[in-house]
Amino acid sequence: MRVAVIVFPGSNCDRDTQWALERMGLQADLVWHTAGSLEGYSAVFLPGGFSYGDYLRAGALAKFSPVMAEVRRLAERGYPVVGICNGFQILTEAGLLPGALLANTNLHYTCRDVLVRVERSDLPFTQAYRPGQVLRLPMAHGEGRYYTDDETLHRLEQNRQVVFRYVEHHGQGGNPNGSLADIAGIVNERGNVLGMMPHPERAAEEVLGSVDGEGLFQSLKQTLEMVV
Amino acid sequence: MKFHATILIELKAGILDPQGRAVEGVLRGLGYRVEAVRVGRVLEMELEATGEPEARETALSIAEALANPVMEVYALEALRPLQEVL
Amino acid sequence: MKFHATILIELKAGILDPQGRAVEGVLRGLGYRVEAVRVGRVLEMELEATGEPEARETALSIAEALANPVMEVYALEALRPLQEVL
Amino acid sequence: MEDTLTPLSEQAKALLEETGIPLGEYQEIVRRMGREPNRLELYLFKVMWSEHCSYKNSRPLLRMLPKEGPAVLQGPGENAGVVDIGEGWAVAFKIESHNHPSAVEPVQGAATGVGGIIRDIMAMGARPIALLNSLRFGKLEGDPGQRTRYLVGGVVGGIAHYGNAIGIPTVAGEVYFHPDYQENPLVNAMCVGLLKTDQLRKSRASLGRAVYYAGAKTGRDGIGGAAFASEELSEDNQSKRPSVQVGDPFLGKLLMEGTLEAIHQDLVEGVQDMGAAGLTSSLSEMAHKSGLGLELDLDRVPQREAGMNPLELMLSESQERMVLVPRPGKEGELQALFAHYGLDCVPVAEVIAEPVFRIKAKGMVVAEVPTDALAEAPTYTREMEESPQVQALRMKDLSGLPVPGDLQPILPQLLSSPNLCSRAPVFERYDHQVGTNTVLVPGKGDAAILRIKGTGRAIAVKVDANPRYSKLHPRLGAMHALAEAMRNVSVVGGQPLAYTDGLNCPNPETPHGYYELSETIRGLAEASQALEIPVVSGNVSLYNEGPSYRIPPTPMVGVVGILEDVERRAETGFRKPGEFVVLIGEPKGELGASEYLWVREGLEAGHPPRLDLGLEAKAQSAIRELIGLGWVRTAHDVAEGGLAVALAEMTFPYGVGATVEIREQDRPDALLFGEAPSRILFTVGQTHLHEATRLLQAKGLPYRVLGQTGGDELTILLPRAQLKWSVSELKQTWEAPLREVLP
Ligand SMILES: Nc1ncnc2c1ncn2[C@@H]1O[C@H](COP(=O)(O)OP(=O)(O)O)[C@@H](O)[C@H]1O
Ligand SMILES: [Mg+2]
Repeated sequence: MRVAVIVFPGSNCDRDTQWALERMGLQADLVWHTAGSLEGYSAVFLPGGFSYGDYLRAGALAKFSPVMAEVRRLAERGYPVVGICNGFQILTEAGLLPGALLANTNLHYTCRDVLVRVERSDLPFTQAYRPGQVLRLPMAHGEGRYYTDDETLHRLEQNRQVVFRYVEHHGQGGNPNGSLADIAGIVNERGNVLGMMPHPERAAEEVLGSVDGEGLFQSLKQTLEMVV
Repeated sequence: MKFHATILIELKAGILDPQGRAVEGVLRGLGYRVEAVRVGRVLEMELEATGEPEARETALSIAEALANPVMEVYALEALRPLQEVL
Repeated sequence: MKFHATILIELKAGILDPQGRAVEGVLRGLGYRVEAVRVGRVLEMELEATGEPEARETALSIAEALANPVMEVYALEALRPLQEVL
Repeated sequence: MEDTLTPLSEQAKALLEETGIPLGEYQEIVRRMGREPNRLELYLFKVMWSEHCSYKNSRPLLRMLPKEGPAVLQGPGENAGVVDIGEGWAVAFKIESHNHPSAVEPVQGAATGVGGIIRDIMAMGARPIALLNSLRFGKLEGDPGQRTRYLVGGVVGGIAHYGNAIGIPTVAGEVYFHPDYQENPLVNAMCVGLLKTDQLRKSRASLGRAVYYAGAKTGRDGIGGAAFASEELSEDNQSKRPSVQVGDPFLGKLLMEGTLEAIHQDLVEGVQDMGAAGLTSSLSEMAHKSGLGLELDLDRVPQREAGMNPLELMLSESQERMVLVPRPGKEGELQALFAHYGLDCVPVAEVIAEPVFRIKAKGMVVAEVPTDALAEAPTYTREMEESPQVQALRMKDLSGLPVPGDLQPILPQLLSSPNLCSRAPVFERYDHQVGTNTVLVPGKGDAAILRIKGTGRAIAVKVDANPRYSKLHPRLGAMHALAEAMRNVSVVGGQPLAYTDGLNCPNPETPHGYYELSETIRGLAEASQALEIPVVSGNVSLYNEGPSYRIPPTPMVGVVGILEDVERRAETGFRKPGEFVVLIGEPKGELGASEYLWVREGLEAGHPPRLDLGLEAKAQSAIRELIGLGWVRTAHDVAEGGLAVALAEMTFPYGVGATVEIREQDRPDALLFGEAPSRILFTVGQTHLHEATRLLQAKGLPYRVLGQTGGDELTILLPRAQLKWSVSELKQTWEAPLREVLP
């Protein structure tokens, strides 16, 4: 089972994501954004970072990368596709996920821990979590304010497409960026394309202070093992 | 033939523009009587085209490619032929 | 009397524009024949003034206040009286 | 001044006017060249003989610093120092100043400062894994506060803009507010890189090699920056200000990946960044270090703007450029690699036997200078004298200082002072975790800890300097800076290996300025000897002075240490109740030069705390041992604000309080808020308390078991007072001030 970690010019969490996947025993390859084919890969990660410097708008220029056609193809065929932070921004810019990510209401890049509640534990990326489990994950972004129109939001809620929501817990946490309906992560209708702003790969090792993110990689592993 | 195009990309009305708010706050602090301040992007570029119609078409398709329909609108603010200084 | 002002703030010529450079690269990759792409800010606002001259003066002094003199230049792109929809 | 020996040609007189080169240096140039230089050649000398590139005032003094040590693989002289950290790994690190550019344009000034130091680390063959910064600003209060806030926002924003985007975590730093920096803020950036010892590269090229230019095109950016960096930022040379250099972290990231890949694939034998004085210093220094010459063809230099003349091309400080020397036969692969990243990579020069730096344009030789003439600027040792005002301030008798009746409100007051309050609003704007190596994030420990993937090891890093101590006693201040930076590394469990120093000082051409510079370096040298730590890199930023202002000597010391077992480490916060709180050292501090004196009395005076380097070394080795034995998981040094502030800081991370008793009979403000070095607070559980104290006795270290952790209050019992604060209230007071500056 090989997982592709797409490297856009300016991606900078590509190695971190690869490291987290490999610690799970998954083979993860870094794939340059000009790749014409993702044949042989059973899942795709769009890592965090600043693709094209996040110039113009986070993810705005990366959506034109050649590899995106392949990412779209795999998504349509039901393969797991995960976008973390900048990856989430790219997925929305490319129309693989609804909505958009706007500048944080505090108007600047913010790097700290946030608390998110797992709203769906029945997905290929979340089955290792308990329903309603609250995770402590690092956030690190300047454009993470999820926005979409009312109908789409209504649909998202109806289909239970909100996977992670910012929550307050014992006076800690809360919505860090003005995100609509406290949305931290969503999935497409089919349930195979996930986008999230917080960084699970930064919380997947005891030595880094939290293992709350490990569940995502565990879940993916279980999923991939099942399909094989 | 060369043309100079000016493209504006701005947030849709009704979408919160914290940057606009911040600027408005600063300006009011300085005593200006302003409201509804919005901050967007302007792109200036030179493009090659056979003539005005093609240039307009190109500029508009560039604007469309760069703007995000979910929350942005775009406009071709200006388009003028470029007389190169030789 | 209310006016609507559109202000452009752009980098001085000769000052490196990383955004413009990146956008240009991508557009060319998409087959557009563009050059000298520059990205700046556009500000839209409504302001109160006794008349056109005062409005213009206010808008220009706002532009001056917001632009960074070390690297940016500004221009009052448009100014028009506002007929409020009541 | 008229010179009688060699009458100057009219043209030469005009050029001296224009370049501002002193007559004496001009005559030396003529002597070395055997003829009068042309305009371009004279400008090459101007930038290469500037303080920034030549160290003409500091080099003789820097010789005092010890540079050898068992771990040192590369000392001063290259783009960065390199030390061995075991298991085949090494770290490269260096600090660099960007003070003047940041004063002119805070965002881009700070951003390009970060970009510049990153390329110095890359040039050694290392992958940058951590950034640190040391910032100095003026007053936050009152009208001056306006500009200070603007500068803080811009500088912090610029560091975040570059570091976050290029994907190198900013893991530690320091911010200090002091009126003397009002007109002249300091922005120093430090970078640490990781390399396999066999990937170490230097700025070298062998005979006949083609020299390649890689990265961004050359524009008219920051023309004259290096020379500018070494000039007083006074009104009359506003005109001399260079056109602002803009950093492009996106291109910087691609250039970094390309360069590191070229090194890992062994495509290049030599690497050099293009920093200050761009093509001029990078190429001429590389030729000089190689003991050879170099012929540069300007027509081949990638250019961003049309019609740039040779002078502009040679002085341009466009960012994101590197010099690479391919191994023979690898040229094609190298160019293909950079093409993959969409970057220019073209041959611009050739290494020649004749030891000259020859520049051609349009097929003609436009400049030709002996490389050693350029590289070896004349050095100066100058008159020195301590400023009588400083002397008077230091001598000031503080014995008459009133003893405050009510001590209760003083702790919150100190905790909300700009220099002691929480730095979270600053470091929350930096990505401090990208790379997934940051074990101890900012705010968690006195130093940052980064694990080395694939090993059980980690490094600890911190940069420090106390301008108050240095202002009142330059030599002692420098000793404190090194001691404290090392102490911060030791209290997280790190064994200090080596340091880098950023010397920010006023004009060395004045007796006071030269005194402060030489005393600062003398202090560093003394402390380095006693604490047995070598310097491996650094930077000098002089002339931080103008008609109406002058900074205190500010030696920013960046220390790198090693933890052989990342699991044996300590952090600042009390982690659980029921642990014993132990102080290494005595609960006695001095009020001279203290933050307490400044906050309470608005006084900056008195003698800074005495420093016993022998005691310092013992205290540090003791805490490292206790952590290494696994007995201690919480440790914190007692610095500005004294014992009470240090204790409060330990309650904040986990909200765990403590009750301690101080039995000493001394003025209570000195006990609680007085400052003294070599003091470390730690906690230990019942099981190891006795062993721990026995270890301290065995080392002959003074210590006190002060009390125990627990509850949600901080309680301090004094002979004649009982003080109690709610931890959460103290924490709010402590978090508020900078949050308001950086919302
Ligand atoms: N204060 C100092 N202490 C020790 N070494 C120094 C100091 N200042 C400069 N150096 C060393 O001198 C060399 C040249 O310094 P510098 O010109 O700043 O390097 P670069 O041009 O790569 O920035 C470097 O190796 C640097 O580490
Ligand atoms: Mg260098």
